[in-house]
Amino acid sequence: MTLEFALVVQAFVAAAVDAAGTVPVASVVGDFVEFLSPSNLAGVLVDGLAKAAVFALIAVGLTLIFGLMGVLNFAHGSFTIVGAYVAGLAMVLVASSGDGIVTRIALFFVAVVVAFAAVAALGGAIETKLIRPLYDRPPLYQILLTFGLTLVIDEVVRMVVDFYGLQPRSAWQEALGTRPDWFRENHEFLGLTFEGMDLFEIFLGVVVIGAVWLFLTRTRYGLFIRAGSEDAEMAEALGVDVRRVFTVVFGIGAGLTGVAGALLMWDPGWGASVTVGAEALLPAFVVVIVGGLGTFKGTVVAALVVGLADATMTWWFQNVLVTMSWLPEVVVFAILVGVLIVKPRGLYGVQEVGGH
Amino acid sequence: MPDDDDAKPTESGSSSEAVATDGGETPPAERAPSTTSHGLLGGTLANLLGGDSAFARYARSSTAHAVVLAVLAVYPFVHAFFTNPATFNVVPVLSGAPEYWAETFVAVLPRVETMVAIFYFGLFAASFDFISGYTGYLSFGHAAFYGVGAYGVILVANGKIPLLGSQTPFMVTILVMAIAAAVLAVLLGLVSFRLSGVYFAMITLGFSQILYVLFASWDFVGENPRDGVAVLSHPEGFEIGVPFVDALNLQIGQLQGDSVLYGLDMAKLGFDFLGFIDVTVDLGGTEVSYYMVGLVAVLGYAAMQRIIHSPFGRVMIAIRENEERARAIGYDVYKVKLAAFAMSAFFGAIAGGLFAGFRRSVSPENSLYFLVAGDALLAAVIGGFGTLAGPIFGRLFHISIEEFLSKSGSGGGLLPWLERTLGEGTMTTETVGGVTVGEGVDTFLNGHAELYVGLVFVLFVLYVPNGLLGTIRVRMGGTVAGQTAARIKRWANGAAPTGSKSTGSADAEGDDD
Amino acid sequence: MSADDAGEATSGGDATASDVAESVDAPLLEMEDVHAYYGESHVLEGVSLRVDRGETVALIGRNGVGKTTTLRAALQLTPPREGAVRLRGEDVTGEPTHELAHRGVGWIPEDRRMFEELTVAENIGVAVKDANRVDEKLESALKTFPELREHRNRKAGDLSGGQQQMVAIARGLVGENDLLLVDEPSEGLAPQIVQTVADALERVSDEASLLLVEQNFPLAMDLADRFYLVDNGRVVESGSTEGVTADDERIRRYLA
Amino acid sequence: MGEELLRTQGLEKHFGGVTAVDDVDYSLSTGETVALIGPNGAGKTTFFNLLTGSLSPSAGTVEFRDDGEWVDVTGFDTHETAQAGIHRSYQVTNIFPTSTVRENVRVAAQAHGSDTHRFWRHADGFEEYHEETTRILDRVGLGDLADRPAQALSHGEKRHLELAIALAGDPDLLLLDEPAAGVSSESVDEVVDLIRDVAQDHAVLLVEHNMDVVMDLADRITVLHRGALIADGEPEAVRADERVREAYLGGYGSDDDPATADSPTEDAGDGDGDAAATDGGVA
Repeated sequence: MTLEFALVVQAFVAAAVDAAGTVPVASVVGDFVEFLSPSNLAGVLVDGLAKAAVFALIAVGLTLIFGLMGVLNFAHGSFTIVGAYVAGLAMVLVASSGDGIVTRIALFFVAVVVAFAAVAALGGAIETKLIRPLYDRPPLYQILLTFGLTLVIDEVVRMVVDFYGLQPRSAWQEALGTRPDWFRENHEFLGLTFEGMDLFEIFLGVVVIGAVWLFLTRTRYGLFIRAGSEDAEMAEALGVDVRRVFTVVFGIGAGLTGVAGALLMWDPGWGASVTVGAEALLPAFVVVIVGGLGTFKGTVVAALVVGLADATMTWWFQNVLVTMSWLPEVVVFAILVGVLIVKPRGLYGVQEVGGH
Repeated sequence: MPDDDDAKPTESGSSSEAVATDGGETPPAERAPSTTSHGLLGGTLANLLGGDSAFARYARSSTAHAVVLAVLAVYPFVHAFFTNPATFNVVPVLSGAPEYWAETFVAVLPRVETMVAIFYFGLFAASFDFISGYTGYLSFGHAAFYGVGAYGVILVANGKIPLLGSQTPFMVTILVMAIAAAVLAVLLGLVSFRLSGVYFAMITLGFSQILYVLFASWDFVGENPRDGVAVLSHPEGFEIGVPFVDALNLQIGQLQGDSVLYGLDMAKLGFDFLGFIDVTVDLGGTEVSYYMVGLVAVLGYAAMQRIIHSPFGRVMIAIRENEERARAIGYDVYKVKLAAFAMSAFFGAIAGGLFAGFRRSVSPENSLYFLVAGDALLAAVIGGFGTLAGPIFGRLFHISIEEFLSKSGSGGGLLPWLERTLGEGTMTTETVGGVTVGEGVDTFLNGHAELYVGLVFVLFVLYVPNGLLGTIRVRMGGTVAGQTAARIKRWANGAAPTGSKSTGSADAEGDDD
Repeated sequence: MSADDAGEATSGGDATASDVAESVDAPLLEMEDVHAYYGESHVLEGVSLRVDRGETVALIGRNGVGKTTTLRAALQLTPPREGAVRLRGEDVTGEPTHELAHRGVGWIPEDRRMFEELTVAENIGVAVKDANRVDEKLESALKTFPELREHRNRKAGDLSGGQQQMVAIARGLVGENDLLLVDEPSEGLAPQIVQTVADALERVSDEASLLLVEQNFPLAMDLADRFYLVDNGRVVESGSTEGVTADDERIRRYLA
Repeated sequence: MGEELLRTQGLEKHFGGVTAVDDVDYSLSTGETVALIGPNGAGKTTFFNLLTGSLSPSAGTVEFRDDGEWVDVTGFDTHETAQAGIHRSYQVTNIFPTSTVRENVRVAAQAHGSDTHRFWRHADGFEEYHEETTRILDRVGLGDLADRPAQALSHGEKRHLELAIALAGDPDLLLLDEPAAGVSSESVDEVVDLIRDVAQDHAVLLVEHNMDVVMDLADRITVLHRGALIADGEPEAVRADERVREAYLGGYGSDDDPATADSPTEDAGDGDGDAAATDGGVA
């Protein structure tokens, strides 16, 4: 845990140094005091946790898949948008304007289940039909294949969306419109103000990541997955049908990002749109690599690091260093580069990863 | 052996051939070329190509390249010829309306302007293959170098770079930017080459995305950096050729390229009686760009090809094949990788410079974004990873599919062709669910070329893992140029088609395609 | 030995007394003229052997002669290119490995192959085939190896080599296996620990047949009823371990 | 027997708590063919890796006589020890698979010239490497297969190529790690003949399990057991050594083994020095 702290501190120092060049020192101190005020810190914290929740939801599937079968799934971003559209479609079809917040949230969870199931089925089919023949080849081919699938899936989604005229604007407003009003409003707790959507994202992130963690640690199938990730051959020799576990994990991993997609559909910062695929994929890659490919714990920690750093930088560059408001976008990749320089295998990475 | 191999830049090694010949497997017939079976012209050619002189070897090994270059040299004329209805008025062989045939060729043949894009991006894809395909280190952030070249050209033209005024000759700018990219590659490589595999790919991706965000947001670049930046203070086209020598410089550009009217008037030269060979060549801006951009791309390719075959290039291949052993036999692989990365970045930046010089604008999305490197990867895999020329053909293939399947501007493609060919009646016919044929066609073809490119790509990964050129190589048993050379030699010498294995392979050692 | 296992494992000693319906006379494991390769490297050049019910059979020979590969070939982890592997008379060549595991073949591999991030209990749990009996099986394993009890919730990677070997054997035991393929159980262990492992194997051999690869010659002779001496991918000697010592000329030639 | 070529002093290597190589003083002279033997996990491959620099020792030094001068090569990287004249072959065939057999050896020969940085002239234009390659390929009997891709060779032929690559650049010392590994019983004699031939003009240190091969080739046998050097001398004498027999046949039931008595529990890490060495090779 010390290292990521060091990194965050490093980022702060860098920011401070940058700031010193452009703004008078006294004002920086003032800004820093402002930043440290409880309301600000809490706001940044919640913002960061919400971002972390989204990153973690997308990245966890990626890391599960890599941990078990050593496949870096480039199509993960495309799975996310399939989830976003499927959930959006479900919401648009079922929700009516009169529904209250409770009904809407309940319906949303139905949509989450639908998105999970649909994307998991897609993932499972892709694993058995397309990726399985490639396990004997160098890992590059699996990367290439999933990269190609991204083009195909994105374009199919575009065709469907075009054909049904779903998307007049860049983000699908109708789907976004099924979001309860409470989510777009600010709410006060204990004298601090939070946006509803942030809280919901944190809630869903905790629930889903917690559920995955319980599945992995408390169920028999989860045990097989963890055993297979460490030594697939040994697990096979103990009677675990590792090939089937591969399919299941690919399905679950894809399904989880489908859930993330459902959440993104309601987040105006993302929205249901084809371009979200690449936008979601990149931070997810960063999170997975920073955490150490294939480690669940590393991924969750890295999501927190990246999410919080992103939120912190966003605050600084939006409130103080307005001339460099673009810098937060760099932070994500700067963390990637920084961690890889210090720890070439990521925060929790081990020497050898991959199941076979 | 009698020849010395320094006399000519021989592509097929004389010594390897010497070894094979000394190996005693060469049939005696090879020494005495027989002309009987080839006729007079064939006999002369056979004598020229069949021998063991440095020239003959060079000619043999360069045949494949020469053929490709020849096709490229005449392509604008071929394109003009086949897409002109007048052509089919005078060719009675084809039935049907001349317009129909011309339109069909418009739909099928890539436009000349498209070919320009294939040249510069093909060079970029080749530079990506140079590092990724030959050392095995996937440079997923290669777009950074393309972007440095592209942004460099535009920024210099806009007078944003100190010491390089907006009137700096294009050739100088592009060279400076290539060197800058090479330096950048060394800096990034110092860190990145401590990693391997996925981690290397990701850290280079990280670096390039940082550049992407920087250039997409930095207002130094231009007024609206996210949308990109265009040439503002350099109204004339960029010139390719010899700097400061007007006569040897030609402007390139989509709209403002030089046009060349070249008339060969024999009478003026005092050869009245040769009037029948008077020709007039009229090249528009696009055609001039085609030749000039093509020239730089071909030179860049040739240079990389040369490096691949040098002792240095062989070490790159050794690293790809088995880095541990390469180190164990005494190579400082870290340095070799750094140098190779720098060279690759150098050519990548030249490609980016050509791109910006031709388009006269650049945006973060089309130069620095990671999917630009993804496109290079696509081209490399389709064309053949680790074949250098393959990625160029891969890009041609990719863009041809894309053009054929999308309704773009003045060009052809399947959609307009179908619309014209099927006619209004068919297009408005309703099919299942009240959807007309036209709507159906539109849904599947209009602007969805990426789908088909993706499908083709997936099929390549699954079933043609060596790519186009790689597969041909496997079929031929060696590099295309090398095998072509071997076949010519066998033909010239009238040897049996099966030939002597050792000779063929020795020739094959020489060359990539 | 835990009572509940007795019914499923071929109960001790005498194989011919078995009441199992399937091919009574067929040996438990039979390998016939098995050829196996790693890539192009021809490692097994026609290995034939059999293990009967209740037996402990040792494979001995120098490093690199193909003993481990013989076990891997039996498990189909390195599928034979030629020859046949039969389990209770039934040809299982080319079957997936997990299928063999479900037919009662266990593997206690070289280097122990712990799931290092998993706890001892989880390591053992993976090997239990009946999901409803995980706790019960774990309990019986801990009874057999009491020294593991206090470590049951520790990560297996943090255990000592000897303890890991116990876990590996326990994994073989809880799988209700009739046959255990045991690879170099004493390797890398101090002599006192070797004795403990030997005792454990002795206990296990009451419940299952063992095919044992062991470099420690006296240990191998001690545990096994019969032996096969392997050299260059072939069986060169075989027989009862009765009265065989390291001074035996045929043994000396291949071992020392 | 020539002059001293390589010496180690107090060489040690620990992996976690496991001592893979334990205080080894060792010396080897030109003209010698020495076999390094020992049971599994004795630390043989680790010892090799320390000599070539793929591992750096926890303690001790390795010195090598290069052109008559003693050079301390401790901590050298593998490419530096290779340049100094220590070449090795690998237990698991470790070649350049899709390159031709000729190129496999040629690129190794090129490593010992000064032309690697030349990126403009064609690699085949450097006559000296070709001549050396041809000489070596003829010597190992691969001359006729020179233009095949290396991966198309049979396993036995690959073992020959493995040696050919190590021979390129004319090393002073050849370290051969199980040169007969995986070679079918019929072809072992060929490998033995080849090594005997090579040993005429190179100092050779080989790890080998096949005792027929060892007895056939070695002038001297060194025995490692649990990382320590327990015997070193004439083959017959070593073979008769009681400690060696003990090491090979196992100390089961006897607690008098001095090398092990003081290590009551093995560490969780890995008792197998060879395996650990492979893992650590990346570092």
